[in-house]
Formats: sequence, C-alpha cells, structure tokens
Amino acid sequence: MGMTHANAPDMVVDLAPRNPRELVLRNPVIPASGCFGYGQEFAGSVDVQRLGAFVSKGITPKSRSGNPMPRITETPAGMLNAIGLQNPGISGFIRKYPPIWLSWDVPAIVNISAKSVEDFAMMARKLDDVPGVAAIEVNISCPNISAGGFCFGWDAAMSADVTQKVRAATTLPMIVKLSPGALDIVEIAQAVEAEGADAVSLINTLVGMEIDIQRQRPVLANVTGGLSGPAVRPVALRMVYQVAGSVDIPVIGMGGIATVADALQFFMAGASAIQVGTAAFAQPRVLMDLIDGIERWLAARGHSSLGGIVGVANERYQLRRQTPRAEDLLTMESEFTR
Amino acid sequence: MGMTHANAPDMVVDLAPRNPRELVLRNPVIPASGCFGYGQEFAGSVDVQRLGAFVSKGITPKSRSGNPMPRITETPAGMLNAIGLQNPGISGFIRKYPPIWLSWDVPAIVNISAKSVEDFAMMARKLDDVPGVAAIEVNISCPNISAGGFCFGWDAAMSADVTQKVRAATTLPMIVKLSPGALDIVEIAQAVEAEGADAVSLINTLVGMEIDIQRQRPVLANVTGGLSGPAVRPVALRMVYQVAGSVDIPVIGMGGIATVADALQFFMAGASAIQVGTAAFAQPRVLMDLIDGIERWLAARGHSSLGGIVGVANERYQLRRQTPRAEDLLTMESEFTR
Amino acid sequence: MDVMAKTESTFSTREFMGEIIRIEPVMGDAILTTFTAPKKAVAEARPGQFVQILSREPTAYDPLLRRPYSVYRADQKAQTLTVLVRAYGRGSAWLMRQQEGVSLDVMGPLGAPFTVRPKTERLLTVAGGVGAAPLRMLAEAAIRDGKQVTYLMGANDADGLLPARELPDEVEYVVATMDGSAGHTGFVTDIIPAYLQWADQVFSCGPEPMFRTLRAVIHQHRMGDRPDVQMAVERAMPCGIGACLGCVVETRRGMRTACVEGPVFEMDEMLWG
Amino acid sequence: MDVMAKTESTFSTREFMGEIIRIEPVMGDAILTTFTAPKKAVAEARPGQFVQILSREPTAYDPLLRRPYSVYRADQKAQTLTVLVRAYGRGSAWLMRQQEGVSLDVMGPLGAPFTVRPKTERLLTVAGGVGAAPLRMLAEAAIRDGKQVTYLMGANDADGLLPARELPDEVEYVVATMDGSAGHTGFVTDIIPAYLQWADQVFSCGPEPMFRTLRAVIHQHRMGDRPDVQMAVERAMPCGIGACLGCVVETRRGMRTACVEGPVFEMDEMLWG
Ligand SMILES: Cc1cc2nc3c(=O)[nH]c(=O)nc-3n(C[C@H](O)[C@H](O)[C@H](O)COP(=O)(O)OP(=O)(O)OC[C@H]3O[C@@H](n4cnc5c(N)ncnc54)[C@H](O)[C@@H]3O)c2cc1C
Ligand SMILES: Cc1cc2nc3c(=O)[nH]c(=O)nc-3n(C[C@H](O)[C@H](O)[C@H](O)COP(=O)(O)OP(=O)(O)OC[C@H]3O[C@@H](n4cnc5c(N)ncnc54)[C@H](O)[C@@H]3O)c2cc1C
Ligand SMILES: Cc1cc2nc3c(=O)[nH]c(=O)nc-3n(C[C@H](O)[C@H](O)[C@H](O)COP(=O)(O)O)c2cc1C
Ligand SMILES: Cc1cc2nc3c(=O)[nH]c(=O)nc-3n(C[C@H](O)[C@H](O)[C@H](O)COP(=O)(O)O)c2cc1C
Ligand code: FES
Ligand code: FES
Repeated sequence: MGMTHANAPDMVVDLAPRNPRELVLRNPVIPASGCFGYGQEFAGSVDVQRLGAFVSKGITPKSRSGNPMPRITETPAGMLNAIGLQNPGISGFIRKYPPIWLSWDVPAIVNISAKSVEDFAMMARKLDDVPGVAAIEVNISCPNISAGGFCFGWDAAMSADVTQKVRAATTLPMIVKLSPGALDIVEIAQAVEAEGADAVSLINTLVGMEIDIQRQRPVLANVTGGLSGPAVRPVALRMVYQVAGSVDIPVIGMGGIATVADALQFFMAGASAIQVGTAAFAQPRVLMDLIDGIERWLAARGHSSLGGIVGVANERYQLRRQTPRAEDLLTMESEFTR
Repeated sequence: MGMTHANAPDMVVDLAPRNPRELVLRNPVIPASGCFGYGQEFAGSVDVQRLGAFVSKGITPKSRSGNPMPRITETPAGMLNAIGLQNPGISGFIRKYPPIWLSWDVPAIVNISAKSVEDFAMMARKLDDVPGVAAIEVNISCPNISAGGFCFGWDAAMSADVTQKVRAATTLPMIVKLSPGALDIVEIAQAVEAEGADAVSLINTLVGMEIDIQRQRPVLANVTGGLSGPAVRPVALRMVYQVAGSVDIPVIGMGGIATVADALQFFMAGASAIQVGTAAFAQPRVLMDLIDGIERWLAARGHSSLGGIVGVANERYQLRRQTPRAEDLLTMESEFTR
Repeated sequence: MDVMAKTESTFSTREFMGEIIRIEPVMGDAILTTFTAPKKAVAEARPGQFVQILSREPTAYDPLLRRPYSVYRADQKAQTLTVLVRAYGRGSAWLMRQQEGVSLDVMGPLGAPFTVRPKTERLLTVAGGVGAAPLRMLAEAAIRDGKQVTYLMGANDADGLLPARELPDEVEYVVATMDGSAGHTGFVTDIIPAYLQWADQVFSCGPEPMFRTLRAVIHQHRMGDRPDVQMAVERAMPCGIGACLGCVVETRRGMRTACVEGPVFEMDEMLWG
Repeated sequence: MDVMAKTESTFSTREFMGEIIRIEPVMGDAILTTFTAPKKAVAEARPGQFVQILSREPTAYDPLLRRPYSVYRADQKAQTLTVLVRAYGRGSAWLMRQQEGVSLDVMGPLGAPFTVRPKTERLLTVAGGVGAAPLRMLAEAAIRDGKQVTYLMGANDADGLLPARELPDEVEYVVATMDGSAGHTGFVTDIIPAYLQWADQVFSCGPEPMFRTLRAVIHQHRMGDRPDVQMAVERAMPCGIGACLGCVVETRRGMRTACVEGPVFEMDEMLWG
C-alpha cells in the first residue's frame, strides 16, 4: 500500500512544468497506451487509483474495428502486435469514457493517432475542454497520408508540424510519443520540444514480423507488427538516455520495463516517469509492485525524492546539471572564451 | 552427419551469381562475423569443415585492442556487445589467418570495417588475391569520419560510395552488410546492389544500452553496445523480408537465429543463406544442428532443394517470381498498357 | 488535484500463487494438474471460464505471456483448481515439467462461462481434444442441477479420449475415434444428428475445423433456432482481461474479446469468414 | 571448389548433457552440484578450469548465455564433475532450483588451469567466497602429487567458510572471518604475510578487492619474484572458447581472453588499471 510515514520519499512528478494546466502525478508509474484499455479493464487486477496516471488506448478520428486476426504473437522475451487501433473514434470515445474518469483520483491521458495533421488538430480541439481528460499523448508513429504513408515520427519537419498544430488546438498538457524507427530520435525530440511539447514519451514499438513455417506465411494478418516487451528494453533505454540528455522537457521512458530494477535504469538514464505496457499483460500486479518497489528502493538508500536519481547515469545530463545559469556565466566568462 | 543418399535435398547456394569468381556454399549455414573468431576457436566444438562458409571477426586497417571492459552484458533473450573491433589489422591478419584457411574445405569470408571510403578500398585491394580468402563482407555499420561520424550504412549515397570503391578495388565476391539503424534499409540495399554488391547480409546489431543501478552508470565501458540474439529476431526477419522483396541479388539473413524453425522463417522471408552469431556462443552445436535440421526438414516435406522454400512467405517475392521475362512481355503488352 | 491525497479504493486482485498438489496422466500425453487456489477463486469458477498460467521460471523473461487453460474442476472442499494440460508448444512444455510442490503464478478465473438457460433440461456437449476440459466441468454442474447430459467426444484413438471415470455416472458418454478403437469409427460430428432433436442446448469446445463441421451439421438439422449452440473458442491471450484487444472474435455485434466477452460465444453470433 | 566434396574431418564436441546425481549444501547458501560427465571431460579436467552451464529451460531463450563454474571436483571413478554454486543472479538462481535427475547442458572443461611448477614443494592458496572451488581441486591434486599445501580462506562468518572436511587432511587450513566466529578476526589478506616466505607459489581466487589487497601485500613482502603468484579471475563469459573477445584481461602482452588464455593469469602479467 506504499509508505505513509513522514519520511516516505517524494515520488511526485510534474510532467508539464511549462504548462499552467499542469500534469502532476503522485508517482511516476503509468500504464502505456494500448496496454491498459480505458482504465476499467484492470480494475479487477490492480488498484487503478494508486497509479501516477494512465494512458488510454489510441483514439482515432473515426471508429475503427482494427486489423483482422491474428493480431498478436509472442517472440523471444517479447511480443508483436498489430491491433490496428480498434477504438470507438474520438466522438464515441468522448461520450463514453471521460465521464467515468471524472470521478477517479488519477489523471487520464488520452493517446491520439491520425493520418493527417488536420485530424490530429481536430482531435486535440475536441479534447481540449473535456472534463476527465488530464492530458494528451500524441502518437506520431502513424503513417502520414499526405506524405505517401511515411511515418510522421520519422521526419523532424512533419513531427514539428503535428506538434505545432496540436499546440495551437489545445492548452492541455501535451506529450509527444516518439517512434524508435526515426534515424535520429534526438532530432525529432528537439523538434517537438521547440514547437511546444510539454513532454516526450518513448519508445513506441519497433517494427517486426514472424513467419508461420507450417503455413508458409506471415503469422500476423497484417504481415508486420510492433515489437514490445523486455526484448526491446536495451534499445528503449539507449534512446531515453540520448533524448533525456538533449531536451529540457520531461522524458517519459518505456519499452520492456518489468521490474523495479528496469524502472530505475530508465530514471537513471534521465526519465522523469515511466510507462509500462507488455509486462502488465503477463503480471498486472507489476504496476503496484513498481510503485511500492521504487519507493522502497529510494527510502532504503536515503533518497528524499525520486528526482535525486533522475539522470544520474547520464553523462550529458550531468553536464547539463552543471551548466551555469546566466548570472554565473558572467563570472566564468574567461573560462569559456579561452 | 547430414544425409548422403541420393535423395538428399540440394542445399547448395550460390551467393555471388553475378561474379565469375563465384561463392558457392555446400549449405546455407554461416557463422556470423565477430561470433566465430577466425574459425579455429570453434574447432573443439563443431566440425568447421561442414559449414557452408564462415565469416571472420571484423578486420580494420590498423590493429586495434578494442574497447575497455566490460564489453558485454546480457539482456532479456539477447546480449549487448561493445568489443570495439579488437583485431590484428589487415596486414597482420593477412599474414596470420588466410594461410591456415588455405587447407580448409570451407569458404572463408573476411569482414572488413573502416572509417573512410579509402580505407575500405585499401583493404579490399589487399585482400583481392590473398589465397584462402573466398569473399569479403563489407561492414557499413561503421562511423564515417569524413561525415562527422555518421554511420555509412544509414545513408544511401555513402553506402553506394563504399560499395563502388570496394568494387573497383577487388573482383572478389562482395557481400555488403547492412545496418538496421537505417531509416529505410530497402533504399540502402538497392543502392549497394546498383553499385555492384554480389549479395547483401543483414542485420548487424541494434544500438542499445544497460545501466548498472548499483553503480549508477552504464554497464558497458563504451556506454552503448550492439544488441543481438533471439530478442532482435522479429526486427531482423522483417528487414530481410523487405530487402529480399526489393533486390535481385542474394540476401543473407541473420539476427537471433537459434533453431531450425528460426532459420526456416528467414528462408521463407527470402534469405538464400543465414548467419548465426549469438546463439552459437551459448550452444556451438546449434551450427551443426541447423545444417542437419534444415536438410531433414526439407527432406521430410519432399523438397528437392532449399531454393524451393526461399521467399515462399514473401508476397513481393512471389510477385517478382511471376514477373514476366522480356519475351513474355511482348504478348502481354496490352495488359500492362491499360 | 492533491496528488498525495489518500486514495480510498478497494480492489481484489485475480493473481495468486497456487501450489501444485497433484499431477495425474489423463488422456494421450495430457495431464491433470491440480493446484491450491484462494477460496474466492474456487467458489467463483464457472464452466467455460479459464485461468492464465505464467509458464516460465521466475528468473526468466521467456516465454513472456501467460497461457490460458480451461477450469477442469473446482474442488470447493480441497480448495483447489484443476486444469488439463496437453503438450503443445513452449508454454505447455514448461507446465508439464513442473512437479508437485511447485508454486504456479495463476490469474483467474477469467472470461464469460457457458450459459445454461433455466428451462434447459437436456444438454448435448461436443468435445474435441483438450476441449474436453471445460465441458467436463459443465457436465458435472448440470448433473448437479438435475439436468440430463449427453457428452460426445472425438479423438484419433481410444487413448485420446477422456476416461469415462472423469465424468459423473449420470452422463451419457458417447465417443468416436478415427481408428475405430472405441465407439463410432470416424468424426464425432458424424454422430451429432442423432442427438440434435433431443437437446435443448449444445455446448462445444474443440479445434476450429470441428467447429466448422459442427456448424454445418447443425445448420442442416436444426429446427428453427433449436437447439441453441454455444462454443468456447481458442485464441492466444496476452492479457486475459480485455485490455490488449489481441484475442478478438468477429461477431454480428462487432469485435468481441474472447477473454472477457468470451471464450464462450453463441455460434450464430460469430462471423465465420 | 567442389562444394559437395565429402569432408574428412574429426572433431570432438565439448558440449554434453550431465545428469544431476547429487546436491549438497556446502557453505553459506552455496551448494555442491554433482553431475555425470563423459569420461574424457572428467579425465581432462584440471584445477582452475571451468565448465559453462546453460542456465535456462530447454523451452526458454532467457537467460540466454551460459554461466561459468570452476570445476570443484572431478571424480574419475564415479565419472562425475562437481561445481560449487552460490545464489547470485538469474543464472545461478535457476541452477540452484534444479533437482537430482535433471539433465544439465554443460560445456567444458575449458580454460587454462593453474600451473604448478615442477620444483614447487609448498603451495599457498588464498580463497575468497566461491573462489574456494578451484583452489580445493588444486589442493587435492597437489597433495596427491606429494606437495605441501596451506589453504587460506576468508569469509564474513564461519558459515561462509568451506568446511574442513572438504579438503584433504594433509592440507593446513587457516581461516579468517570478519566477525571473528572462526580463526583470525579480519581479512584473509591480513594473515598472508606469515606464509609468504614459506610458499614457493601462491594461487588465489576470489573477488576483485581481495586480489588488489593480496597484490599490495605481496608486493610489500615478497623477495624478488618469489613466490610467484597466479590468480583465477572472474569475467562474464558469453562463449567460453575465445571467439567473442568479451572476457578479455589486459596484460603486459596485450588483451588476453579469460576463457582460453585464462582464467588463470600470472599476477604480474596483468595490468591493474
Ligand atoms: C480459453 C482457452 C482455454 C484453453 N484451455 C486449454 C486446456 O484446458 N488445456 C490445454 O491443454 N490447452 C488449453 N488451451 C490452449 C492452451 O492455451 C494452448 O496449449 C497454449 O496456448 C499453447 O501454448 P504453448 O505455450 O504450449 O505453445 P506455443 O507454441 O508457445 O504457443 C502456440 C502459439 O501461440 C502463440 N501464443 C501462445 N500464447 C500466447 C499469448 N499469450 N499471446 C500471444 N501469442 C501466444 C505462440 O507464439 C505460438 O505461436 C486453451 C486456450 C484458450 C484460449
Ligand atoms: C572462470 C569462472 C569461474 C567461476 N566459478 C564459480 C564457482 O565455482 N561458483 C560460483 O558460484 N560462481 C562462479 N563463477 C561466477 C558465476 O559464473 C557467477 O555466479 C555468475 O556469472 C553470475 O551469474 P548469475 O546468472 O547468477 O547472475 P546474473 O545477475 O545473471 O549475472 C551477473 C551479471 O553478469 C552478466 N552476465 C552473466 N553471465 C553472462 C554472460 N555469459 N555473458 C555476459 N554477461 C553475463 C549479467 O548480465 C549480470 O549483469 C565463476 C566465474 C568465472 C568467470
Ligand atoms: C497490444 C499493444 C497495443 C498498443 N497500442 C498502442 C496505441 O494505441 N498507441 C500507442 O501510442 N502505443 C501503443 N502501443 C505501444 C505501447 O504503448 C508501448 O509504447 C510499447 O508497447 C513499449 O512498451 P512495453 O515494452 O512496456 O510494452 C501498444 C502496445 C501493445 C503491446
Ligand atoms: C560479440 C559480437 C561481435 C561482433 N562483431 C562483429 C564484427 O566484427 N563485424 C560485423 O560485421 N558484425 C559483428 N557482429 C554482429 C554479428 O555478426 C551479427 O550481425 C549480429 O550479432 C546479429 O546476429 P545474431 O543475433 O545471430 O548474433 C558482432 C556480434 C557480436 C555478438
Ligand atoms: S487477451 Fe487481451 S483482450 Fe483478450
Ligand atoms: S567468453 Fe568469449 S572470448 Fe572469452
């Protein structure tokens, strides 16, 4: 049930420090989009109200019935999914879920996906003042129809464009969720930061496939799917490390997190909060174990707050921490002009 | 010991059909670069002479002592390595190993790495007429110094440039080994095909990292390392599927192959041969098991040759197979001009 | 929002550790694995529901996802659940290697059970392979409720059939084997027509091809909507609680999760593609 | 080249399946695991060599890589090898859960053993933790060869020490514990100076900090190059056969593989960074 005594470490994180509508979480543990339904599915397995926040399934402009089956297959220490964004569409979604969340004591983040900049902006506008919605997460791992299906998240200009239009459409805290398929994920992160993203989250799934050797054809009806789970953790951690060392907004890390030790790796790489997807399928209690375990780990090592370990393993983060503020610069000028 | 009766399936593969110096393997099983030393290390564990071929550790222009320790760490169903190309350099290499291989009955492929186009060409030139060297594999997952350390294999023009210069420097069969970090690996494959690569091999490792939470710093002295093993198999298979469907030269697939079923997935995706790295660390006998097992699987299903299953699960491969030849085109013209 | 506000919420987890207390061979190479379970889990388990069993070592990430097994028996007295496990792939191979004394990581019971209509007096169950498991529990419950049950089962040979001792004596057990080593020689679906007019409801669990034949036979023989037919389908189930949408079944009312809205579906509700 | 040419080659694999026939507690939470091994493997095993044990289920890809364990005993009569296993991480946890009757996937023996110079009469061994394992085998072999052995071991408390019964009677066994529950109170390295002039050779295996202290003590006390000192180092070993270059040790002669050129190195050959 977590610690309640006075010396419990401070686990509170602010994921939108630049935004007046703020996104303050009581702890840094967030179920990931597509892995937690709309929050109710896990009610029989975990205490949803104890979470830092949760992210909804990806919502699209129109309702979608998703891809044909099979949509999922297991891989070594991971899984592939090609759900195909089965969801009721933005309007059906708004009618159905936020009213339920309104009475919940946990911030609900809505994940949105679209194939055009205009559709992204339209959804953001519709969500802007919906009670029960705490923030949006913009999934830029989507094909951009006007760019011939090229993924938004693989191109800095397109990522910036989406971010800018969504920013103009809503004052809600905005998290931009990055794609690991980008050639240089740092470039994308910096582009969306410049356009007003309050935070970035990463990574979305890697593209993979499996072949059924009996039937001699791809296992997934969609041919390819997204790889997630512990298998991808080293790739995710590397990208979080890179991005956290290159932007000034909060970074939400995810990809294969299954244990307290995994979560700590992401914090030390520079993540302010974490998301958990695949691991919670196998063991929903992992979500509670993470909250309790991170708190216990911090307490056992005498950390008064989670913030104390964020970025400690990140060289560039350390450099940034040491970066002098404007007033200090004046006195240090000689050192810099040598 | 493999089948010797008359009905044994034909496992022979030609990996350089365009090259008069040819690269014909008795079977499609090849230990991967960096995972088989120089061929002798496995002598006490497998019958090296039964392999289709083997690839040497990556050779560089000058000798290198590699990265500081730790160089390796284990990850879920995978491993990270940052060996840093410890090797005796091209001259030391040529003196030491090819003379040994000369008496072996298995083609030796030399993997080369360099930081400039000129160095790649220089090494190719030196290897061109070295007895005991059957082919070269050009590792373009290397930083290009003149491009500020940007990886050759992430840029089609740079990849094409290396390929062209190496092609000009040697008539040896040339395999270009692709990097999974490229934004569009198909574009790179087509670029090197156009410049005369005899075959492509893929994938090299994905970039990942791990953090030691006790020491609060990256596990690897090099910070990041290359992810390999079963964890990456779905990503590798997807890329092989894409590339095999887009080029006309042989594709050598690798990334996480550990079982006969895994190998069959790669063949069905369009690979003509496979390489095996990480799995052979854990179980050297996997190399022999693959040779025997693939043969048995083919025989059990009545396939007279391995070629019969190459690409069967690859939609674009199937389309390509149906592509009419020039003479047929004349009679079908009306269909195409509609 | 005061983020440190004390949260007042009650929830009960469906995850538990169950100690294996008995392993018995049952049919073919399948075994019955019996493990301890919380009172609530045993009391609430209904025929057609399933448990998700983590099928890996505590020290390994692989195979990652749980495997679903139908509840075969819920023993209120012993406070145990039993599942029938056949060797198939990586997960079931692991489970079959576990010995008595091992603690299993279990989640459940999950899913929507078979629905026996109050008016139903005569149940026909049609089992193929491990589909025998949920139907055994259904047969037991129906007999307990004073109903009549005819249990049909098909297999390749006699060894692949659920032993008669596993069913209540009151059940009429009729079998078919491909090699004729027991009962009718041929498919179980061959013998269904003889029972269709008798039955109020049909319940089936088995492989996809059996379902398709069963459906064809029923469409050919049934009168109006009678008997109505429920099928427990098989899907890989990453989460088992409706969160991933990886296990869906296409129905007349749209995509439905096999783990929460199923695994039991009305035959006529499903779209057969 | 005629690719179908019949290849005439002989090779012998170092991989074998060994059935666990005995598990015994030995010290602290460590156990001795004894398993069957091919005649050749048992006959050729030398003190300081190790075996690589696959530490996962046959149905799982994780944890992927083998774990190295020093040969603790090679029993020619019983045709078995014994290793000493301490619970540490994922691999050893798996190994410790395996029961008698389980087949282990083993590779070895591997690596370069300790070298006892022909002229050596007096061996001093210095063990820390599981480093006791290779030194036990060394002590046994040296006694068999008619040499004298003083075996020093350090641990936190008496429970963490190798029991005296595990060493040949002829061995002089001297211990140190941090809590004073047995022998000298303090580090094992405190008591080394007393034996240095006596010893012809020193052999050590233990944690890195112990090596560093040992080295300082020896540098302080030794006369010329005497005694010479060999250390068996620990590195994660993906391949164990010199192919991956992941286990290297920096020496005066360059990078050396701990798995083939080690794990035993001359102390003075290693660069200590
Ligand atoms: C409701 C229900 C009840 C069942 N009841 C029984 C029963 O009583 N007895 C019985 O023996 N079997 C039962 N099964 C089937 C049982 O779950 C299968 O034997 C099992 O899924 C096969 O897994 P495996 O690990 O042995 O084989 P694998 O080869 O590992 O799995 C088979 C295939 O399914 C994929 N897969 C497996 N699990 C998942 C997952 N969770 N998510 C995504 N892909 C996955 C694998 O990648 C593989 O392609 C039931 C299945 C369902 C859905
Ligand atoms: C020559 C030698 C002899 C040894 N003898 C003994 C002995 O007699 N008794 C004993 O108890 N221990 C012995 N060890 C140590 C034993 O191998 C360790 O206990 C073991 O490596 C720790 O593994 P684990 O799986 O328990 O822990 P883990 O936590 O899984 O591993 C510890 C760390 O090492 C990494 N790692 C483990 N194995 C590998 C690998 N193969 N490649 C890359 N990274 C890896 C892991 O990622 C992790 O970071 C010996 C080691 C060596 C090198
Ligand atoms: C079944 C499934 C569905 C997913 N759906 C979405 C989605 O709708 N929108 C999105 O941004 N990410 C989606 N993801 C990606 C996850 O949110 C997460 O980025 C990824 O799975 C990596 O985290 P993990 O390894 O902890 O699962 C989905 C992942 C899975 C496994
Ligand atoms: C320890 C190690 C060293 C490697 N060294 C090289 C190398 O020198 N040159 C190269 O092209 N690839 C190198 N690789 C990459 C492998 O050849 C292969 O592309 C990759 O490991 C994926 O295959 P696998 O999953 O079967 O290991 C190395 C891989 C490992 C694990
Ligand atoms: S298994 Fe996840 S929705 Fe059914
Ligand atoms: S473990 Fe691979 S070289 Fe030593």
